[in-house]
Amino acid sequence: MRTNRWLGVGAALVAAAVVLSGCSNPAGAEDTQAAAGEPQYGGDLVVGLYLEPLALDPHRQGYWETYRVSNNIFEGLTREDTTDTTGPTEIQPALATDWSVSDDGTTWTFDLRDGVTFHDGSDWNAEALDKNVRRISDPTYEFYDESSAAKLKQWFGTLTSGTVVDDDTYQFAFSKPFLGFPRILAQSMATLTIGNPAVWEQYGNDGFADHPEGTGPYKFVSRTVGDRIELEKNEEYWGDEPYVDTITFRIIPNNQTRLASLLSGELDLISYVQPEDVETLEAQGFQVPEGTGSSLLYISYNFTNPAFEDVRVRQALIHGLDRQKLADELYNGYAEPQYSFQPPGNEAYDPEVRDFEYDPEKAIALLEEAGYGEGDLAFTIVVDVANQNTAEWLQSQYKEIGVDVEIVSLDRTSYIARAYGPEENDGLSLDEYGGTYAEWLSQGFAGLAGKGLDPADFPEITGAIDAAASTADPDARIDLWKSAEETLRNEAVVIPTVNLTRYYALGSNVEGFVWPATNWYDLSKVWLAD
Amino acid sequence: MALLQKPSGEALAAVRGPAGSRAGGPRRSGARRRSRARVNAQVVLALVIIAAFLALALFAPLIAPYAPDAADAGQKYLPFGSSGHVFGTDEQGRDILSRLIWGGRTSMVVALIAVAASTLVGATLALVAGFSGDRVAGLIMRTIDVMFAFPVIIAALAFAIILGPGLTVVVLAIVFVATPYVTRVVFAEVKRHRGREYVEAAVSLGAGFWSILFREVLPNVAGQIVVYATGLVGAMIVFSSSISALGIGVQPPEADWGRMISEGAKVIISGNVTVALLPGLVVLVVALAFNWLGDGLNDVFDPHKRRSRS
Amino acid sequence: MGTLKHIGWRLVNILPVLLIVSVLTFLIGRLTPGDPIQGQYARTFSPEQIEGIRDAYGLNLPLWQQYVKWIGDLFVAGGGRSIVQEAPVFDILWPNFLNTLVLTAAGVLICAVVGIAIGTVAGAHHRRFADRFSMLFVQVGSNLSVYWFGLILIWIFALQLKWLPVSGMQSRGGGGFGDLLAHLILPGISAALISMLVLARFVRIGIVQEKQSDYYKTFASQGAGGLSLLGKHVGRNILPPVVNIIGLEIGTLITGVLFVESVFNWPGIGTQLLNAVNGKDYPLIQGGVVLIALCYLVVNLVTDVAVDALNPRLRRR
Amino acid sequence: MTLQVSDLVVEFGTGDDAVRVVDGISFSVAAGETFALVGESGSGKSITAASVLGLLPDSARVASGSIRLGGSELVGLSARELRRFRGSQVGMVFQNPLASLDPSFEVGNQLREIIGLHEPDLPRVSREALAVEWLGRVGIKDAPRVLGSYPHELSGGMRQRVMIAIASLSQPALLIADEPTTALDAVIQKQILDLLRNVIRTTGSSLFIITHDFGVVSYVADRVAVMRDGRLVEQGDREQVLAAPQDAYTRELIEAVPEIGTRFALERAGLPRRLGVRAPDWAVGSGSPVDSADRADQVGGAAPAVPVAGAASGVPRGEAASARPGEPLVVVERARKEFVVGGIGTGESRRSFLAVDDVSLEIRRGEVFGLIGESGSGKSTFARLAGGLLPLTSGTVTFDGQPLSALKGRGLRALRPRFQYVFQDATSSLNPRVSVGEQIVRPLVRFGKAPSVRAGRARAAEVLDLVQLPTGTFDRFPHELSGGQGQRIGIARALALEPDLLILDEPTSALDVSTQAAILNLLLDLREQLDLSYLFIGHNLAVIEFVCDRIGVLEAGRLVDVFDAHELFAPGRSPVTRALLGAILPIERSAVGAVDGELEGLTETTEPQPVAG
Repeated sequence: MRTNRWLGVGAALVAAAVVLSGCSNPAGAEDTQAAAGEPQYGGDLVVGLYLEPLALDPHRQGYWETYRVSNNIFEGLTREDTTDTTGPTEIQPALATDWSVSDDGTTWTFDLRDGVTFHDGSDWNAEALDKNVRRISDPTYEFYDESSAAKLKQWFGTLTSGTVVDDDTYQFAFSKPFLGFPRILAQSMATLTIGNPAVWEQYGNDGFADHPEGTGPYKFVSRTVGDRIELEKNEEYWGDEPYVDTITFRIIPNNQTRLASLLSGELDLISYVQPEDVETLEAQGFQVPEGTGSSLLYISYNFTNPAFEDVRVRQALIHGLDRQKLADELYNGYAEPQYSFQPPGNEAYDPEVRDFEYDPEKAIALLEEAGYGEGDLAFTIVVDVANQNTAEWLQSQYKEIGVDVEIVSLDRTSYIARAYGPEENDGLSLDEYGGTYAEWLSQGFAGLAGKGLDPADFPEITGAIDAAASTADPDARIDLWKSAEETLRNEAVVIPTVNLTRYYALGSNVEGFVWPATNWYDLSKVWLAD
Repeated sequence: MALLQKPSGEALAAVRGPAGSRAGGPRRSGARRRSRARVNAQVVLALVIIAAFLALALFAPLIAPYAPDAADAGQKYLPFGSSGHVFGTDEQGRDILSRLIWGGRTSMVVALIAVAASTLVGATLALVAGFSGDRVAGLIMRTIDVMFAFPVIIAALAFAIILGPGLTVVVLAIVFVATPYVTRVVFAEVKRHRGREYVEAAVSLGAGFWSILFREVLPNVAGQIVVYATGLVGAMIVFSSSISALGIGVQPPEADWGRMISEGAKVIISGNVTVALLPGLVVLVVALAFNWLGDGLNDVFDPHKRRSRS
Repeated sequence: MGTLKHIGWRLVNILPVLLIVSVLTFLIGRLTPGDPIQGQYARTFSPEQIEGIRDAYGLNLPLWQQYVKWIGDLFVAGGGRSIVQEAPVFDILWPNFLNTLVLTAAGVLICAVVGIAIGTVAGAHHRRFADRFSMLFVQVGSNLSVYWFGLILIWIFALQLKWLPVSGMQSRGGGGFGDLLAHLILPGISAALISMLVLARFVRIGIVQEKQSDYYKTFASQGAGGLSLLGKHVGRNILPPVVNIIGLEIGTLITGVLFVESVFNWPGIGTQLLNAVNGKDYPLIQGGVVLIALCYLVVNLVTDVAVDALNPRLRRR
Repeated sequence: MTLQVSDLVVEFGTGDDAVRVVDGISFSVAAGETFALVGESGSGKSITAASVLGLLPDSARVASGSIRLGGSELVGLSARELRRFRGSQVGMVFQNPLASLDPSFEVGNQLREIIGLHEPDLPRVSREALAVEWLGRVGIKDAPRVLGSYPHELSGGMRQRVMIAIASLSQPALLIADEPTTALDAVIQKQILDLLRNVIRTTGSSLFIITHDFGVVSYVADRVAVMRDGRLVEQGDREQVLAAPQDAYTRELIEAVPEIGTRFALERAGLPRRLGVRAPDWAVGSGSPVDSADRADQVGGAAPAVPVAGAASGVPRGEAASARPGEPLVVVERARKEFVVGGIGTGESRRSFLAVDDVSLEIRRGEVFGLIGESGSGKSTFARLAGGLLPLTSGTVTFDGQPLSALKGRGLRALRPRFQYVFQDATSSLNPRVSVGEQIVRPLVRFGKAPSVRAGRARAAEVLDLVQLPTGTFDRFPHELSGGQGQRIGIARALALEPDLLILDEPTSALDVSTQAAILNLLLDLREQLDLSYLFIGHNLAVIEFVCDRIGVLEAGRLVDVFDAHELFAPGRSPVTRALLGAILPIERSAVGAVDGELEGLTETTEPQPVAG
């Protein structure tokens, strides 16, 4: 057994936080005149989301917008360091203070944090954790939740047992080595975030989302689907005291309306700023922090279309794409080109790698080689209506290498249905996704399989991914993932495009907001200046 | 969609103006002659506008300074009055003027076909319902109820999903939206004719059901139908902009006024107002022209105004 | 008595329409590609895993079983459970539905007040400048995209003049009735736009016609003034058709309020329905459509009853 | 002078486009007198009346001339200034009592409002009392019920009484009545005229009455003016104008009126039974030197004088006697028709009523069967039942041996050419959007009576000729035709199919008298030429008696009397028949006031008889 190597860092941070909170004066914060830069307590933070969050159930939840809400309510055993804006986020202790893995990489033991209570005051302990684990894995449990289990199967499918060692210690045993586990536990979706078992014992599994309770810095107050979710400060929070008293999440899917609401001061923070609006906002004194989430826009092929069986065709389409120009023109420079399937912020991301650089001559030559003269290769690009502009840009870009592209832009569900059940002449489709965990590569690859890629056709890739996923050697793990990514990259099975460098916008009085290199943020550190 | 105006059955009477005939009013008063001249001027103006836009659409390749899909994203959102792009450029740096010229091809044709189809279907249903027994009329009107009660976007999305996006979907969606309105308006009008003596006379003269509907009643409601249908043209182009915002409809980069409005609306708050304003104005002008044309055509269907023998 | 029987009969008549709407909605949902599970998980999960989740939600049962279950759920289980939101459908829809009613009410009010005002001005000045100007205004208005018009309103009144809020139903930290009203003005106008113009045309024609009627001459011949005549007699006589038009427009508003809700982020049933459609949340779509359809049909029925009640020929019997 | 109109010119439109509808007329109405303005439709008489109070349509205006009321000049006053005169000094009664009250308010409400207009300070209770008083004065006995009623709950006659009360209650110096009885049944018409006479007698008002009916003139007027095409052709005292019209047009109008007994007088004189044809000594003191040329050829030799009511006992000879008995062409047995109307959404409550109640009769081949009754008596419904336009609720209709009531669809349609309709209102029975030629040709082609459209056109030309219309009419649209021309088209369209029976549903009641005369003459001609049978529906007994061989009287859907035309005055007539007879306003060409008693006495002394038929 080895002590988690991040433990030291985490402990240091906790200590720093304690010092910081000691310096501030929570009780008198509202009365004393706070100097600029000095955190203030109180106020209502209003956040504009661009999507309706899904159920506030830790085991059923999906989408980042959901997690941007729910991570204020729920916590996992671990969490990502959301103060880190540059590299891959570090994994910090959350409801577990310490963890270790057996040498064969299959058994994880967690020391649970003491003195933590759920929002209803009941205790957080190994027993509570066990109920969470059983809810998603043990069909004999009274509150076994089939739908949660199905969703969490991705990471917990190899879980063989969960054991209460003592009140503060819990052990997970997997049938295969699973070194990525602590980082997976800090993710948003298909993972084991901790909910209060007392709630499902009282309201049933379906009722949990109406009474979401966890251990997080904010407590659930109310939700009106389609309108807002209101949270209030958890006075009993075990960690640093959050600054704002209440957080209101408003759901404003219309980009223009969300922008206008921020401009008019109805909102303090919005997700998903259109590149077009950055200048408008900055000109009016709004903050549009630079940063990068752990995601990327990528184009994938319809592998059921015979044209893409030829690797030269796939390469040609990458050579034919000027990603720098895409970022500059379409995204007004508020994006950076991507050349790797692992997104920035991923622990296995290597910013130096390059796939097939922009070279239209080469693209034309490759197509020629594959038997496609100018105008011979024609297909449709299928996009979600939100990405229509990118598709249009691609269309004119590919025209330059003699490829005729037709656009089919669809509403979200129809898009998914079409992209993952493509028609014969479909060629490309466009998605955005990513994560900080190296294992994301396997997810991304699984997604490609949904688009008709037969993993059996790419044994090197599947082999490399398997090797990386099941290694028991922590030192080799990241390198294995990197090499898996390289294998995948060389096969040209996907076209990474860009990553947005502006995503959130804030009012001028919003302080303490950090855009970490992951897909959500920590609002407990945000405070409102006068 | 509340996009539809409903000229009442009585609209016609109002257009005709106060008939002083019983009190000995002259057949053709000066006032009417003058308003007739105004109507004519309006119709001519309408025809000129429509013809101009049709000509622009027809000769788009010759007239438009650029190809409608000639994109240069480096030149995007150029403002109105930019050199080389008088009307500015859009999100992809395409010339708005050229796209407006080309856009007429799809927008006007689609709207006309769709409105014609819904008018045909709606008017037929209304005529049949108006002259059928309770059961048939009830069946037709319940069907109309179903269409009315069914949220438009669901229907439009369903068409889009079933058929795949494209022009056909726009046409079908418009037909789905407009048909119940046409039916209701024409039905109300037809009902006014149901008890008329000329219908009874036709029965006594041996006219059959269809003959009464299409040879006797239809000419009497045709003017009304035309007024209503032409009023729909503009509204339906606007409606097509609403559904293209949902990803239904003409696929990019094809130019289409409705799509241009919806794309423009994506950046109104961002400050690129002309991108939305120009197609909006074009649709407005064309719609007004069709409105005026409809009023004029109504006169054509009305022998009171068509002939002026005395 | 006869009237009551008729109302009953009409209520019964609503059922087949609803049934057809429900079957259509159900079939459209199920027979078109895409489903809520795929929508959420296709990017990350393998097809087998997705199939497993579908099983968990009962989406692999035979269609008729799903339909029958849903119809049952409508009556006993709050319309079934939203697959995406994980909550009973009517629990989700009801608050939104009420919000939509609030917006519709505001729209109807604005529609009635402004529409009648424009129509009256035009009708009273038949064929004069005020009439022509109002009617041009009406024609222009009825050819505007509501979506586009709404954004322009926001730009002018909320961002430039800062008179009114942009979106939603309440200001920061909530607000009273006045706050709600402030939030209602712009969406109300947008929602009412087309309907108010329809109404204006109607009122105009009504006034023109009533002014030619014999009773108008009777009162005029007795020295009654234009205004009292217009207000009392003409007003009362065009009331039934006006109520009828307003009723029809309420129906149209309810089924078509989606675009307004989207622009002003009004948390209504249209927004919800669009969400549901985007996520292909079957139970939510079905519940929403049935609710909207029911509402539309009931409004139609109420309108007919109201119009009858306004008819003196029926008052006595 | 109460009203002094001089050189009045009314124009529609302005400038070069202006059309004069009243062209420099002058007349005056003295205090207490009844002045009648007579003219046919389009003559400008109603416009003249409307111009007094400035109630002209928007597009019309007084171009020149003067209208003085009492001492005040009304021309040139603004609407606001005119309002002072409206009601208080001039009351107005309009033609259509069904529409001249606001349908949405109770009668009491409207009366109180109008009283308030004249006496704003009067408290509500007094207004109510005044309203009750005036309803009493116009002969309404149950005033409270009427005050609490909506207009639609009152009969046409009652409504016209209320209108008269409204017009008179401020006791204006002048009461203008614009065709006050045209829309009413004969019986009611007489009551209303009596009432008007009565009212002006008590209020001392002058009465300015607009009418097209010389019977009305004869009954109420002191002085008469005859208007044609915007000009006055003649004016003078009633006796003088009626008895010795100076103008040919006036005479034409008077002679065109069918009167009871005319027919038999003509028959006895051996003259053709046509209107406008008269025995030379008919009009006492007639100074007319020459008949109009087109009529001269019809007028035969001398004819004996015929007393008005004298025919009652006499058995006529001639035509009536020569009427072939004929076998039954149409046999109606126990016909019943129940209508269900209304229901939610229709604006009316759902109810059913019996329009035709157990009627049996037969129409014989070659005869003219007249069916008369007041409005609402079910006569039009009966016509539609008899001609297969409406299904029977029970009973049977047999046409020439074929059970019409049992036939449907194709079978019925095949039989249709044999019985044809002529409707009351030519304008509404002709399709306004189809040229009249087309309307004649379509059925011909449909029934194979014309093998081609070309042949159809030829046949159409024939029938147009038959109804004395130029072939050029073919391409016209109905609105381009006058009422009489329209009715000729209606007849031509029916005749083109060579029917055995024409069902004439009040074919002349919407027409001016001269046109009516022409149409009636045409119908009589056609019957002789084409060997037709007629079912002739009407409400004017004089017309019916003039045209028909046998007469049936309907009341409330029941057939109460059936008799030969010459038996009109026989003792067995039902009270309904007698009431109809009593309501006739003959044109009194000689002494004044003789009219009142004569016929009335007849109706009141005769005993009720059991229902005939």
